[in-house]
Amino acid sequence: MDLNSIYSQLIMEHNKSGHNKRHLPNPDITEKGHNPSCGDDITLELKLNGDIIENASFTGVGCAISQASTSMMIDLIKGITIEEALTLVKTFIGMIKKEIEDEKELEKLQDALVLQNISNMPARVKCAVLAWHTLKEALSDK
Amino acid sequence: MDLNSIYSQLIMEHNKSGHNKRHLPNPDITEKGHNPSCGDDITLELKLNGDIIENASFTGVGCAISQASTSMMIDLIKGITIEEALTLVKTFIGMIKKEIEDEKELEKLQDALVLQNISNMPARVKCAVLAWHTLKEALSDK
Amino acid sequence: MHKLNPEEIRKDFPIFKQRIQDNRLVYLDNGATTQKPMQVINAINNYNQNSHGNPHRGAHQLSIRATEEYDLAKEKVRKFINARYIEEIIFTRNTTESINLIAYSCGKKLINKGDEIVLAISEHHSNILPWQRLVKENGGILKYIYLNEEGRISPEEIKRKITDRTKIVSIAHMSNVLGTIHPIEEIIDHAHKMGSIVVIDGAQSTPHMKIDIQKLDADLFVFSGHKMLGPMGIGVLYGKKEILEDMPPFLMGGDMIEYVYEQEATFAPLPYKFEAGTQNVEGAVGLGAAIDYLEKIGLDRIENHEKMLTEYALDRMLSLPYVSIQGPKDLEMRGGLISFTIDDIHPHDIATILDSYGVAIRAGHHCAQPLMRYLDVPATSRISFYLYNTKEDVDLFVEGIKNVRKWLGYGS
Amino acid sequence: MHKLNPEEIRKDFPIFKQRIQDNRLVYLDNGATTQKPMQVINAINNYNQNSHGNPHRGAHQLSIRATEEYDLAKEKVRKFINARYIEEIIFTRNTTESINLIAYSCGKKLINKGDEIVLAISEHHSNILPWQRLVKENGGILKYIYLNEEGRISPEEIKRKITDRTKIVSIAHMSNVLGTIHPIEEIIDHAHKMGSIVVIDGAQSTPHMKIDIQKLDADLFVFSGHKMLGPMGIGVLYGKKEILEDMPPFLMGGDMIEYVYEQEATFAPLPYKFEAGTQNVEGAVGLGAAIDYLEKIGLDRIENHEKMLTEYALDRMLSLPYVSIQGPKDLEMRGGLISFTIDDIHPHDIATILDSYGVAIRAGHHCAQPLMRYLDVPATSRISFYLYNTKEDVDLFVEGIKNVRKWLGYGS
Ligand SMILES: Cc1ncc(COP(=O)(O)O)c(C=O)c1O
Ligand SMILES: Cc1ncc(COP(=O)(O)O)c(C=O)c1O
Repeated sequence: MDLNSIYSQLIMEHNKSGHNKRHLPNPDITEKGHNPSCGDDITLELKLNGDIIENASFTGVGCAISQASTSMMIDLIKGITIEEALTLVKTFIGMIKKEIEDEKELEKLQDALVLQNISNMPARVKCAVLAWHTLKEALSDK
Repeated sequence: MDLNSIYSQLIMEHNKSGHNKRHLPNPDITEKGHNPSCGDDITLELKLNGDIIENASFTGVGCAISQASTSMMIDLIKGITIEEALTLVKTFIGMIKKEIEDEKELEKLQDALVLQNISNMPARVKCAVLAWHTLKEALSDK
Repeated sequence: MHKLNPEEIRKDFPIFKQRIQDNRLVYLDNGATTQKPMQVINAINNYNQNSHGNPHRGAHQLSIRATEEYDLAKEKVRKFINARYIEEIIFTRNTTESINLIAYSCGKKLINKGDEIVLAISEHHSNILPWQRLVKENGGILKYIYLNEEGRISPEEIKRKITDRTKIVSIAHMSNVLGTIHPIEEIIDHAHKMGSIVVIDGAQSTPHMKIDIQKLDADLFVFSGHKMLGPMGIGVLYGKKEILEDMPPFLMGGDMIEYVYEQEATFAPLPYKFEAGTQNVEGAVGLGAAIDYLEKIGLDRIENHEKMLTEYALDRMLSLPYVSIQGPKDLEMRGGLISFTIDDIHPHDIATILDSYGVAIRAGHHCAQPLMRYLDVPATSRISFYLYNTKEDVDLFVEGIKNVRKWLGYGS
Repeated sequence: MHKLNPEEIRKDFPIFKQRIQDNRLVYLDNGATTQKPMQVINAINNYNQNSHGNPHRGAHQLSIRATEEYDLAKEKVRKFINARYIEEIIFTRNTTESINLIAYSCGKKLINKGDEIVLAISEHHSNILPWQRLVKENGGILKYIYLNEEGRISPEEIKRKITDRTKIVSIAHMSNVLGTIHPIEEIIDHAHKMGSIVVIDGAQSTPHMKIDIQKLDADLFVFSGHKMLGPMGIGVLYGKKEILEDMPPFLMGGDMIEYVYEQEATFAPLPYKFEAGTQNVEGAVGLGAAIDYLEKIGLDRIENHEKMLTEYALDRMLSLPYVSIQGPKDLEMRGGLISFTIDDIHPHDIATILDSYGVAIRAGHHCAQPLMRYLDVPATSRISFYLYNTKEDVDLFVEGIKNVRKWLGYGS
């Protein structure tokens, strides 16, 4: 495995910057996600406006991959509809499972595209998908 | 393993003759012995006169080795004292366990000496010693 | 379908290189355990030499490889019995542990006072004792399906014993004493109509015939690796997903948990819930290689080969006036395993004397004392075939029987 | 006592022939599972190729040889831990199963409403969950011995927690997270005075130091083969004869019985009572060979070697300002296993990055969530040594840590 393809500049930036790591005032949705085998533990907060995700943030602990993946996801979903967000979740998980390989479709994932190679590291897949599963859970009854 | 040393003429004779295989009238002691893993199942009957074993017999089912060993033992113990019988039990079991190798001592076992080689057949040791353990049990509280 | 060539197959099995007191090794104790081809031995070696780590626990190469090997073996088992989902395959230590797990876990949920559990009288002790304990603890009732004179289960007996009071039916697919293949499709069908779940002990069938678990529709199905060319220490529990999900865990410990607090814990999803502690990865790898080997030869060809040997052996044995066969004498619904007795001669003497001719058979109660009592025999001798046995093996066995008679002073 | 030569020893272990992305394999995950020398691999092969049969069941050569090999392996285990009788050694599948057996069987007899069971907060999940279930079912109370700031158990805490209400104390000899060697002699002594029996989880200690079970006077003692150069799928339960004799069986089935009737059964004597179904003979043989290997090298030399490596590693690690050690920082009463954290970096990232340099370590909760919560860390990284590790391994590991920092954008 090529470390460069995983621990890329982008991941490092997201991991360290923490620009999405904070509490929202009066979030509409708060959803916890955890990964018992790793100890990764995040909480997503979402502010909705109709079916638009107006704002989003997260708190919690985890490895660089789960933290960066969460932060990247939040960058992506701010300002889009719930439906669009759920489609992104599908695309991301499809990418990790190697079920979606269409580059055009994957491009929509923007920064998160760098996590594509995580599928070669089975022990770390769970870290990458945690935030996305949590988001799906959060939006599932909306 | 040399079959001749186990399935000897003597064993065959004892196995087939059945001269000790019958019920005694009014036995003083009746003791069951069984070998769950083989299904061997014998009942010893003893007639005592003071501390002399006046008569003995057995009934039950089992392989040629257990049947012959039982019959040989009965030939040996008829007419001797309980103490002498218990000494023979020790000698026999000592022989099978290869703990007693003194020929003079072993000779006391007469016919039963042919069972010496059974110690090379671990799966059949239990067959050979069944009657002797049962006798010990029968006499233990006398 | 062309026949398999057992002499070619034997070359894969190093055990047959040896001679037993200058005799060919005639191994007819396959019902107890089977031998391993080089392909299985090499797979275990390869794992040990190149890929060993603790699976599911580490983020390093060896741990990842061990996890992959373990999961691959599971996928092979899934395909082998055509289970729907990989989570339906639990690795255990052997058939015995699989049934203990079921009796503990499923029994705990399903059996209350007065509920009935139905077994056949021909069950192996491993499919009797766990249920005896369960009914003793939970107040259930243990009932037995009896066999007819041919060693078969009749449709009437099925209906008589499996009723709407029945909660669990647990029955061997093939008897390890009589060789009878029980009518499990009918039993499963009737039991399901009565609202009972069905456990099938596939220890003797799985190695010798194609199992399609979805077609059979058994709720739970168990077998052992060591009876199908695989290693000891690895067994399988298959269960329908919805049934396994409902069952509480059996062994508790590492790797089967989600969260553990001082006073309580939550459990991991299937299949991990049932796999506590470090699993036997090399056992799983060996079993996977055994499945590859069996599938390369073809289960249907193996079954046919054993049928041919059984027919030949029954024929030769029945021609000896002092031999009696226990169980079905015809080939219909029976596997390649024959129990027999010889007039005036105890099974243990038969086994010992045959052994001196290099012929390995089994003698005793075959872990089925209730059946022996039902048949009213203290013990039987048993031969059981596998893909590496030949007609020559049968001939040497029959020669051996004649010698047994001579040794014990009877004419042949 | 002359030192052992790990570079010579490594030649016996085929796994070290490989390179991980062109790096030397630095295997520091011995607490999870250990690698096998050729001597163990060959012993398993020999058994499989020459002596495989179902033990205790047949009267033929292969069955007899398998029985002999199995019994010989048991005798090796008996001598290895200096147990008094061979019947005191029960083969299980692993430590986890051994503890489940004890909790089920011994617990059933000993624990009634209000009775206390005492564990340490540092226990492995396998030594927690079986007891949680037991107290839930039998109404007992589960208490924990806490550790002081150095990760040690104080004499006061022993007296506080183990009282005359205590019926069972179950505790690891050596912590698999902190490396602490617990004062089990004192614990056993005090517990016996209070009338409690003591179970020792020797999974982490037995591979690395000489165990004299009679001197220790533990009532029950358990460990796994795969952590001491042996195969997976084989574990040991030692118990004092009089205690084992009193315990009801756990797994039920073939070979552990005396008489079986339709509705009840009687059980075989020790050790068979606890060994249901076909046992893992090849696993036992492999464990026997592992013991031979360890004894040839000498447990005292292995312990010394690991002490040296631990001292060297602690020294180098403590010199890095961003590294924190969990557990004892001095060498007193600790084994060759070190848990640590690195400022700002999650253990999983450490493990993944080290792996790319060929350094295999473990990261996570180490199956000890209650301890992690007690220490208030979500996870740690862990290195653990064995006889084949070298100072070079430690150097490569420390180099690796520096690289981890660099990769994640921190100065070193
Ligand atoms: C202290 C301790 N106890 C128990 C276990 C469980 O051992 P196993 O997984 O072999 O059952 C381990 C290892 O994982 C351990 O380190
Ligand atoms: C029908 C049947 N069930 C169960 C078993 C027990 O299998 P194991 O000893 O592998 O647990 C056997 C074999 O011994 C068997 O033949």
